[in-house]
Amino acid sequence: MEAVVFFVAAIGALGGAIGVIAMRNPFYSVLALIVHLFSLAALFLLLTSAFVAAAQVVVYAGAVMVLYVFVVAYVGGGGESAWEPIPGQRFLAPLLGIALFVELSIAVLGSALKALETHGPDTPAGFGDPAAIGRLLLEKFLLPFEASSILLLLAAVGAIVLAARRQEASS
Amino acid sequence: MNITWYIVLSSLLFATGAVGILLRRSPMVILLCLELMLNAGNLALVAFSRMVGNEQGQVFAVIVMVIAACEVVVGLGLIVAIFRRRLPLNVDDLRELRG
Amino acid sequence: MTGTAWAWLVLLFPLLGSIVIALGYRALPQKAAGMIGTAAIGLSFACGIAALISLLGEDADARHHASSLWDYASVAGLDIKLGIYLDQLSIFMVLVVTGVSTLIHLYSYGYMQSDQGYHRFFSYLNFFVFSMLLLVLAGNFVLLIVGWAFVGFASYALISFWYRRETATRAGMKAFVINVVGDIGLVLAAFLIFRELGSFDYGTVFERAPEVFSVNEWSITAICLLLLVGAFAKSAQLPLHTWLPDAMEGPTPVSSLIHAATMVTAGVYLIARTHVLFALAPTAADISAFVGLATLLVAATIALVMTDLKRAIAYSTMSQIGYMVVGVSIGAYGAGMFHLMTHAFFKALLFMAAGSIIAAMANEQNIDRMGGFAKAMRFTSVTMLCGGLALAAFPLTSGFFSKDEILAYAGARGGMYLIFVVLGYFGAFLTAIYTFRLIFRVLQGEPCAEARELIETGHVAHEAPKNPATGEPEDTDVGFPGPEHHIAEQSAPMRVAMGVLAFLALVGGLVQVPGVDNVIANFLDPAFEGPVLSHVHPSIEWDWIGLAIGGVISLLGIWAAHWLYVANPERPRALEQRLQGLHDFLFHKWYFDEAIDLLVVRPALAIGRFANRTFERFVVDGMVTGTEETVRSAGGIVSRVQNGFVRSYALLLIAGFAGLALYFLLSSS
Amino acid sequence: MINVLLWAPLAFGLVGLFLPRRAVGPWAVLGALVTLGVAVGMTIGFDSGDSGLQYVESTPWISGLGVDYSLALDGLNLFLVLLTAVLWTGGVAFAAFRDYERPKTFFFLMLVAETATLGSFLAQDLLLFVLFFDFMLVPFYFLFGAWGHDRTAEGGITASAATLKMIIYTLIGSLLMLVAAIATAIISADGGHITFSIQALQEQGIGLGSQRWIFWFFAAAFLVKMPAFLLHGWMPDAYRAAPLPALAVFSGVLAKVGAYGFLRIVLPLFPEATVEFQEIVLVIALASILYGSVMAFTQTNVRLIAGYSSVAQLGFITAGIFALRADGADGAVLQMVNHGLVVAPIFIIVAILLERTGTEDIREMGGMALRAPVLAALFLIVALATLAMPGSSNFIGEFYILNGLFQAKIVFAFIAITGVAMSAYYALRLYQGAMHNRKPEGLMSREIGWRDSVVLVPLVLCILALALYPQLILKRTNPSVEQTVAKVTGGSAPNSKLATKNEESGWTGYAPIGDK
Repeated sequence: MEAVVFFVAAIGALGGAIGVIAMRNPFYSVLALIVHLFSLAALFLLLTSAFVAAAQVVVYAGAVMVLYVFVVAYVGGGGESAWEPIPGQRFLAPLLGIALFVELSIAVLGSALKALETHGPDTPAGFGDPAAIGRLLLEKFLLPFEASSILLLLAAVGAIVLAARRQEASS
Repeated sequence: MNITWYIVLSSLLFATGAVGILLRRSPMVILLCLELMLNAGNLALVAFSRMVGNEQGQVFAVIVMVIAACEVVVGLGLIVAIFRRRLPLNVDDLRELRG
Repeated sequence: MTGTAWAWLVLLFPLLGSIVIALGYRALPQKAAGMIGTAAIGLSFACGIAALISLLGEDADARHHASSLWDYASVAGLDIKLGIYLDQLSIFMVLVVTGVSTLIHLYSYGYMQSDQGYHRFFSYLNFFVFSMLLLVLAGNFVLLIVGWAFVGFASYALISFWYRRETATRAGMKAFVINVVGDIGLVLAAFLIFRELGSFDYGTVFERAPEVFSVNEWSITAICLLLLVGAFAKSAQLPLHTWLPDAMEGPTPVSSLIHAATMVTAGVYLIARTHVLFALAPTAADISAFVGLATLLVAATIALVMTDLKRAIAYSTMSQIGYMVVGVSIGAYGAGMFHLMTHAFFKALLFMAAGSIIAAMANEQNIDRMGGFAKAMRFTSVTMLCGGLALAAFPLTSGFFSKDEILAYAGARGGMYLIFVVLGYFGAFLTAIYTFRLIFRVLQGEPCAEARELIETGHVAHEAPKNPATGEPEDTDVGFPGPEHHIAEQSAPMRVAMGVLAFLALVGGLVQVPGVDNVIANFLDPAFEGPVLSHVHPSIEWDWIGLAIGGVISLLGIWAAHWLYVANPERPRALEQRLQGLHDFLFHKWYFDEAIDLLVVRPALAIGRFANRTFERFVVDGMVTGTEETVRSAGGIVSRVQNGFVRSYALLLIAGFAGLALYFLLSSS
Repeated sequence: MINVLLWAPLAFGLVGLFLPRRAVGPWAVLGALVTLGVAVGMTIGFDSGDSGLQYVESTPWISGLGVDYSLALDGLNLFLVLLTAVLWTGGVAFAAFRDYERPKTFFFLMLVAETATLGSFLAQDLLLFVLFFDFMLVPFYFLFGAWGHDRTAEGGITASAATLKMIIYTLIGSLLMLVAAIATAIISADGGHITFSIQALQEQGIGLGSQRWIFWFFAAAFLVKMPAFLLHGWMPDAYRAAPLPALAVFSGVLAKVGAYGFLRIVLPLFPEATVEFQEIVLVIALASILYGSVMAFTQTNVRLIAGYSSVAQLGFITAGIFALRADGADGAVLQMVNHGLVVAPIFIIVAILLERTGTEDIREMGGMALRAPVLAALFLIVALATLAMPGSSNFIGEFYILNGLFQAKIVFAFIAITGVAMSAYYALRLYQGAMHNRKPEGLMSREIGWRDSVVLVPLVLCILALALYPQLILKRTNPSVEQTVAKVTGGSAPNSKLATKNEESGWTGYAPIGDK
């Protein structure tokens, strides 16, 4: 049962990812990404991390993707030409991707981490649920948590500054 | 399922994202590919967290999500700004950095 | 006073003379400078006599003394003292040097009289005599090298005495540099001696050498060969001889003193001085003898065709030194030194006569333009003839006895050394021809314009002097002889000097007539005791047979010269044309200068140019200013990568990441 | 006494800043003379038989770091100190007879430079040495930069660019040395009390592994200073830029600090590394000799002829030190003094020639000897000493060096000695080019004036005096040198091979050759 769920979700995630880079129209790319994100959320659930899965669905698939869709709708989703201006890019990029994949896999699988071949230890009830994560965030990782909130604020301000219509620029 | 599977999947997603960044010219899609890579990282983090039976890795993943959100916000803001200036939405045409 | 005290005085006077004349170059009147210079050498000669008398008062075996003034540089085991070594050999050399020098100073007193650089000349000349005496009296190898280099410097200074003549300065430089090559040979020999024997001191070295070395051992052969490099450079033996003909750019008294009578024989003295070492390295001695023989023949053949009067005599000097080198190398030390002495007499005399003639010719040295001076300059002609006869080994003259003694000794050693006898006599034949070629061409024949003027008006007059080599007018204010030129006929000091030498050249050989008196050999032989090359001595009969052969050959040579140059003046030219190739070959002095130029000078210059143009700019400067260039050109490559495509930057980034990951994977496995 | 010697120039320089412009030159000369007097007095009072330190002055300075203000004289630095005092007197006096712009600053900087140089010779504390070593550069930076010659018209670079180049070169070396000095003290202390005293460091010693890299850090600083082959890139430009009185002392003394540093610091502190790298340093030295000589006889600028000849001479000195024998090192110390005494007069003569001919190109000079016989004679003596004419003290120096090298590494000696032949050529060429041959049109040929004679004649007399009695230096130097070398060779300085003759394997020491 678990394996079935994993493979379905994995195929979804991978398919979504390939869809992102393969779709000519950005709008479809965004839709493919949403598929990918939901599949990932399922994988997170399999890994007993309910809170992350929930955040994935709510924050990403809910909020961020809506933002994407709005922007795509705003700037228009014109596809790009098939002509590649950089010589060798189309050939080298997949090559490097494969190399990267192989290397990362070897790096991880070739490591001495014995626990990789297990499901991981048995976890207590409530492992990864919002309560546990919340306690960690507000106790042990309070400082990073606050720092990331400030970062978010800055990003919001930055985005407004960037995107806002400038009087002097438009005049 | 073994943790290995998740890790391999994570690597595959990461590589896919990288290839996308290299091949696509629309800044929008490049941002999406960045998301892919970040998510691949998230997957790895969560998988390792499960492996050692510790929730701290999940906290990392949450923070990565925050970072990703910031990046999306700024990235999309840039795209809107570029669009406002009537510049082409094609990274190849943005070549101010040429040496 | 002891002998060594006299020897120190021998050294002192010329040095003092040099310093006094140099410092008083403004205060002293010209005549005083000449007198001080001559007197200093005269006093030195007197002290030499006194030292000789003091030596003669002792046993023949005890006639060697060392004396030192102070520690010159002796720390860390190097024993270098300011010390002299007095024995029969050095006192013999002292007497020859100071004696001939006194006469040449006297000659110069007249000859250089109208030269602007009179003070300078005498100061240099005194300094030269000091250096030469230091060379022969030195008590250790370091001081020997000092004297060796000092004479080299004096020679340089006097060759380029007329220093606004470019040919002269170039010749001086050439002489100096070749002599430095010789110095280096000596220095290396000294190092090797120190390495093996732990001392630089003559006494210690000669005492220890037979104990330490076995015959023909590698190291002793190396020492002797290095010594020979020094000796050959100084004595103008092949292939380090090319400086000597060029050295004739100097004033004629200089050629007479330094490049005929004294300095160039220093190599012979060196071989004789280190006879203990050469006795242990017979191979090196044989090499030396063969080089001497080769020089003897090569120089004699070149002298046959030289048209420059002084250069022809210079080649003759080389050739005669070849005889001496052969002599001291085969073990005929007494004979070699005897020939050194007689050669000093007659060669100095020949140069003096040549100087007198050149003065009359207003510095023209080409014998093709000369002729008929026998009538114009009787005294000069007679003395020149005396010198020529001695050089050609005319029977009963000094050269006759000395040259034949060397050959007789070679004959007595037999075997391989018979080559020296045969070729030595052949050389003697050539010597007689070229000597009388010069004499006939200069003295006989139709009087040239200058000679005629001298006969008719009795005075020397001519146009402004020109450099015979280049034809450019001389710069007389530097000291080149002005309008007046001094010939022996008009200058008493010159006549005295030449007269004495002519007398010595004729009868000087009588001190060493085989089987009659043997003065020189008897005096010197104790100094060459110990390990000697060979104990053979020619019998009296063979000596006289050798003398007879030598006399016949000499007469034959003179007859041949007469047949060639007097009987039919067209004959030489016809011969030249018939043997064009040979003549060219000889006239270009066997192409030695060209070969050295090609093998040494050009490569050195090429290396220098390469270093200057290429290496300095691209490598040395390239290290720092070139870093900038490198950065810029590297930047050029990088900037092509900086094409502005963000995606291609990303590609590079990922490629770098992949590469790095690969590296870590490889290095961790 | 030793404090007076060190600080007198600086004190005079400071006072000179408050004097009227015209008085400052004579005042600076007086300062240099006082220093010279003190130096001479200390030389007279020096005990020649003692190999240890004399006139020791040592007080804690930065006690927390173990840095002492520690000065002393011994055989290694005695004559270098004297040389410094002599040459500075000459250089300052020569400058004082001329009008320099901003004379106060000029002479102040000259005297500061003297104190710095004396300091680096006298310092017995590693850090103090490094500080003085770097401090030396400061006054010369300003002297070369502000009073230097702009060579852009001849295809060269400006004075400040040349100086900057020099500074960059030497500063890199200096920084490496600073790191090395601190590392030496820390590694040597091994967790205990840190000290920078050279004496104490010698006794403590450090491991071979650390010695290896520290050796090269020090060597880098010293080789740049000399300058040695491949590190001499700054030399041609700096020498062409420098004002001649400053260049005279710079070339005469500062280059020697590098060689002195090898003897004072590298040999005793890093003996194992020294033995290990002996041949590499010898190769560098040989390259310096050959390259310097070849360059010297292809140059036409008189400054560069002297400059490249210095490269060659310093090569000889380095070779002497790294023969690692007492005689080679004795010769090296002697040669340092000799070369200083020779090269400074050369630059003074170049300055005199420059005033008469208006050119530094040897091809455009000539024929000066006629009207200037005294100048020619002085020049001749200096030139002959430069080419290490036997009979000069330079010859004894080279003789000792080459003898040491010959006995230690025979092949190196054979190669090095070719430099002697080349030096004969370039030194004579320099002399002949200026003094002999025809005089070019429009060249002023004037005798040396009494002012310049006052400077030049004493220097030449020093050369002559040493030529007669080099033992003067050797005797005082030898005990300390032997002690220093013994630290490297372990006290077993092999001398004559007479004793061990029969057990020798072969002539070169590498393989049997002879038939014995």
